[in-house]
Amino acid sequence: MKFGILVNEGPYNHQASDSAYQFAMAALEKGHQIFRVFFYYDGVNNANRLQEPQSDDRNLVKMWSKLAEDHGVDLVVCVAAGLRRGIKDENLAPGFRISGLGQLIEAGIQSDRMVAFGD
Amino acid sequence: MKFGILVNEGPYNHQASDSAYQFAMAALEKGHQIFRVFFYYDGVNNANRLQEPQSDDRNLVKMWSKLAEDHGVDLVVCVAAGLRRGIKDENLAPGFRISGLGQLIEAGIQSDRMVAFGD
Amino acid sequence: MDEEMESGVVKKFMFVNRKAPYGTIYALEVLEMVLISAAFDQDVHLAFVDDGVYELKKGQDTAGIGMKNFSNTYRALEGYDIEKLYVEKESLEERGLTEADLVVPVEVVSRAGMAELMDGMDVVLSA
Amino acid sequence: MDEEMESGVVKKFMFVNRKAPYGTIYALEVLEMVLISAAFDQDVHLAFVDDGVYELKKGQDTAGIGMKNFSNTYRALEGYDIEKLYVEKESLEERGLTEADLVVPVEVVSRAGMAELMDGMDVVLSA
Amino acid sequence: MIHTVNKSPYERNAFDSCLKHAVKGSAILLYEDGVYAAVKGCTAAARLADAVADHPVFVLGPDLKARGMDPANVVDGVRVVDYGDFVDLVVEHGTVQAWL
Amino acid sequence: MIHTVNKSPYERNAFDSCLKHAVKGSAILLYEDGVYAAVKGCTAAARLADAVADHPVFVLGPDLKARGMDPANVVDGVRVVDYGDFVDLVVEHGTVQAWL
Repeated sequence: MKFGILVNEGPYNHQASDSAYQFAMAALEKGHQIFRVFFYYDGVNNANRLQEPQSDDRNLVKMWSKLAEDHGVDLVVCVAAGLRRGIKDENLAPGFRISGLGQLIEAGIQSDRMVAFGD
Repeated sequence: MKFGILVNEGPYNHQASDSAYQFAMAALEKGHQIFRVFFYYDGVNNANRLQEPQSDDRNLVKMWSKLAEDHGVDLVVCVAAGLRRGIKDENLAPGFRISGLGQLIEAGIQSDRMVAFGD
Repeated sequence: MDEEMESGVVKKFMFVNRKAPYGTIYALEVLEMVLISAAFDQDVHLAFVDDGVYELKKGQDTAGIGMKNFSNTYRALEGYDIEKLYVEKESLEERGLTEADLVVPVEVVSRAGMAELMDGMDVVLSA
Repeated sequence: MDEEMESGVVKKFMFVNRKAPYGTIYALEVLEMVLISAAFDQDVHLAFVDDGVYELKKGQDTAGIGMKNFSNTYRALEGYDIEKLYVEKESLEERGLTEADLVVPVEVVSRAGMAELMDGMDVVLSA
Repeated sequence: MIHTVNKSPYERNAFDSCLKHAVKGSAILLYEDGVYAAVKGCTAAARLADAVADHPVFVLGPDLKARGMDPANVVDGVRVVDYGDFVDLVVEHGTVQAWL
Repeated sequence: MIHTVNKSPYERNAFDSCLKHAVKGSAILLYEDGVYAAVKGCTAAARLADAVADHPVFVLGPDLKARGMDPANVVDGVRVVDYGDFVDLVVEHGTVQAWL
């Protein structure tokens, strides 16, 4: 089955990004496809490559980047929400791309299921 | 009177930064002193100089920078919270400085009043 | 065959608004989602429940808080052929509001009716 | 004259915990604040009310969610001479918890007692 | 002491928790989404009306107006203030407890 | 349809709003801070117990354990699941409505 995932909050401050990541991994392990992960609202902050958590903590930005690398998952950051919050090409982590909000609607149309994680 | 201000949330997603700014301006207009504005939790995102809101919207990062420039207000971003969220010298807006959480406790001690804005 | 069918899949989308405006950005950014969805010829529904009904309150004036007033945008939705706006009766009543307080014509539905509507959707996006 | 007086002003600080752990970061980052405050020789109080009482629940095991378990840090507070931990009785009861469920010794106070404590503070920081 | 509440009384428990913990005589200021509790006719207003007997209660006018709420239509005894008054209230009432 | 609730039933209105809007037979999954509602003996558990009669109700085990809550001590009829089951539930129950 094809899943679309929406992430509404940034890393660390809320568990949303963690839960979305765990869900995505579980879906892939079950042989499902992730059509796209879309980052909206403060969720765009998941793509900030400058983040550097404490060494004994998880590194959510790197976890998402690795998910894209290992499984070819399409990680899309909303351009308008990103501009508003200062997420641009110059601080974008590997594996993420910046595009329009239409990519979220498209994910809703093309995926069999849309699952949203937020505050 | 000396005020300390704590900002717990990033710009745009929550009104906290707007309210803190309006409060700070009103305090200055009344002749009070702002000992320090401390940015903690997602509040560190107020210092991201890459943010670029729509042209008809307010620009909160610039508003804070201007507050620092015009009134010499000390804007401090928590180093640990900032690292976790990718706010560092390389993307720090003018007028902000990065320092330790002790600066918040010091503001609590030195200020006559501490006022917190958050979610 | 109508235009929507020609362009492919048509799903029932519902954007659920449960948050008050200005205190957080969700109401505004959901509205941006809704506007974009108009380009995809989907069957778009907007639901206003809980504090989401406050988004439609008439007479918003944001000059004093330095933020952009986006409440007029709800009136522009009709121009995008987005006309299915549902407001929950119980949510209005709890907040002392009536249909006459709202900036746009809407369909006021009971909580039970809203629940049935939600249950019939293909994609539900909320904030 | 004791050490605290020598170092200057001593204020009554209260860190009010009202949020559950892990769902949001507030509990963890408040704790980081509290640890730093120990270096300033202030009169530090921690209050646990509403969902904040969940922060102290015994037996937390975060292996399954990939997050760091910080609940043991509350036990380290004593080593920093932070010993004034107040937990609201009514908040525990509503959540089906008792003092025996908590990772550290605390003083359980009534809601009215908590209100009085709060009212006597110089600086209140909450999340 | 002055307590501030910035959240809707319907969405969060901050408003009710504040009312339960504010000792008699301490001030309460509603702002941001907290202002909805001050509007006459909503179900939360009854709880605020009870609080007016024991507390000076204030609501931030700019936040009311932003949300389309008429400052003339607030619960009896609640005073509508601006940001400058917010500053004065903090000066006057001492320690601020923000119910975030 | 499957409804998801990730907020504490004490802090937010999401849990109660979900219960009011979930039609009979639709599934409910509690995760993140939403899991507290599933723990026996808390005041929210009574409302969940009523819901069990009309809905398949699930709670995410990893979130319970993280919070020190015993998966064996959940409201009768509530099933404890893991992330893989969460995926299966979404496959099985169709549209997801997240009560954020």
